[in-house]
Amino acid sequence: MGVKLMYFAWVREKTGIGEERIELPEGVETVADLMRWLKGRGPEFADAFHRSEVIRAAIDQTHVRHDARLKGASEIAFFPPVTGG
Amino acid sequence: MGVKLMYFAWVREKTGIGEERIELPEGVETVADLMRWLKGRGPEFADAFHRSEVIRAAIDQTHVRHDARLKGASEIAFFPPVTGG
Amino acid sequence: MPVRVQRDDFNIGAEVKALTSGRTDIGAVVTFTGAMRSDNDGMLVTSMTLEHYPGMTEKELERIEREANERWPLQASLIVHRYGELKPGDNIVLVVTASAHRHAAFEAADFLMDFLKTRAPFWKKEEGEGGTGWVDARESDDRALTRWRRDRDAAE
Amino acid sequence: MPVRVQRDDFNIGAEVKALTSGRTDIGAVVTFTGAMRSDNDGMLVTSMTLEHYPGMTEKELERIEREANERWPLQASLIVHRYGELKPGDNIVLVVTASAHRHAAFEAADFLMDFLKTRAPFWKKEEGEGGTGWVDARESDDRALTRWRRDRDAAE
Repeated sequence: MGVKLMYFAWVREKTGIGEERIELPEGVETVADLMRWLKGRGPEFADAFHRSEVIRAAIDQTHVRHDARLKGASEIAFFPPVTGG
Repeated sequence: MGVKLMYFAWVREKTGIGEERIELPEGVETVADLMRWLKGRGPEFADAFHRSEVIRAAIDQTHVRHDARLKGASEIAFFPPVTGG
Repeated sequence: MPVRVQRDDFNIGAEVKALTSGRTDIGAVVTFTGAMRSDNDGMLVTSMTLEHYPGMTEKELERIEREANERWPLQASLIVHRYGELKPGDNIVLVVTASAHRHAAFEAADFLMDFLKTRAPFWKKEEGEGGTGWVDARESDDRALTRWRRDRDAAE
Repeated sequence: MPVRVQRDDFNIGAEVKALTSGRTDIGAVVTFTGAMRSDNDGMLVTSMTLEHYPGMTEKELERIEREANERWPLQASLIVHRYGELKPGDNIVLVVTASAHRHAAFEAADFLMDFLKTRAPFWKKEEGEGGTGWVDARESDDRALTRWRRDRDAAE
């Protein structure tokens, strides 16, 4: 069944997609692992995740750090620092 | 022409009057002097100014301390600590 | 930067609209509304009469508002205070501050309320379970003022 | 303690009325309204689009509101945040806090805004003189959070 990935704001614009469903590849255990893997998927993803240190992540709609483990996740989101309010 | 004296809240209720016009007696130079003099005007005023240390004063609609001088005043007001808002 | 002292109620939405309508330089609006509670230290209060010192009240509110405008870059501000007889749930006071940024608006509104509470010549008389009597000033209101001392600001 | 995420504008007066109407236990109501300014660091902004993360936005706002209610004795609170296209002068966000006393209402509203700014998943894209682009997060918003650290509260 895999996981749902979501992209927002300029991460979405650069990847060119808002959401997709993937199977987590072998060895991808943390948010940082996943961003490294996404970077290798083509020029759009390479550009989107180029400065991956500024990108924020959420697992199942809760903010997490880059060292958070993906096990059990059903929805993983990537986005820039928030600017609401 | 003298000065206008005004009383508010429980000071007004105790003196029994809201405002009056008087001539400042000889030797009454500060707010504290005036309160001492008012105390001697009868039982109502003695009661109103009994705890004169808690009473606040204003000269010409500006808060003043008890050692403020009355010279040039045209309106002197006495009232309890304020409780608005 | 108006102040108003009135018997009638006020409408928060209408007041904010009047201050901000058509303006695109305001990023933050803070309102404070003080209302009458039916409870005073566990005693039921059924009505309240607010007395004030006409003339001085307006002057003092204007002074406080001027001071807030000197301390913070406000695009607009407003103080409305009621007097006369009030019932539990009734509005008592409205303070509105508008600024480009939120911290100025928050701090200025907080400041206006602290100073209004200790300087504007209003007195509350309550009627209820505990009888009828003038409300005592709160020491905590005097203490709140020390938060705004200039020397403290400078030290921070 | 509701939160709402909506395209439509809100009415401050109506929201406050809905929260406080018929209640006599509320002594203080603070509202914060954030609005769109036409100026961003000296550049004219003509429109803005607010994107958000449906689902997570509501969850995050509820978490922030729950935390405010744990820290301060609030009688009521509300967060309304808009998304979609906005023009200068348009409302963006409304926060309302109601308490028996004023300091709780002020602090809780200030807290809600600080946390909302750094945690609620909204992103602003501006269009104007400077072209079209995503608004950068402000470091000052992150710094503002340190005001609410629990250990600091304990030390005071």
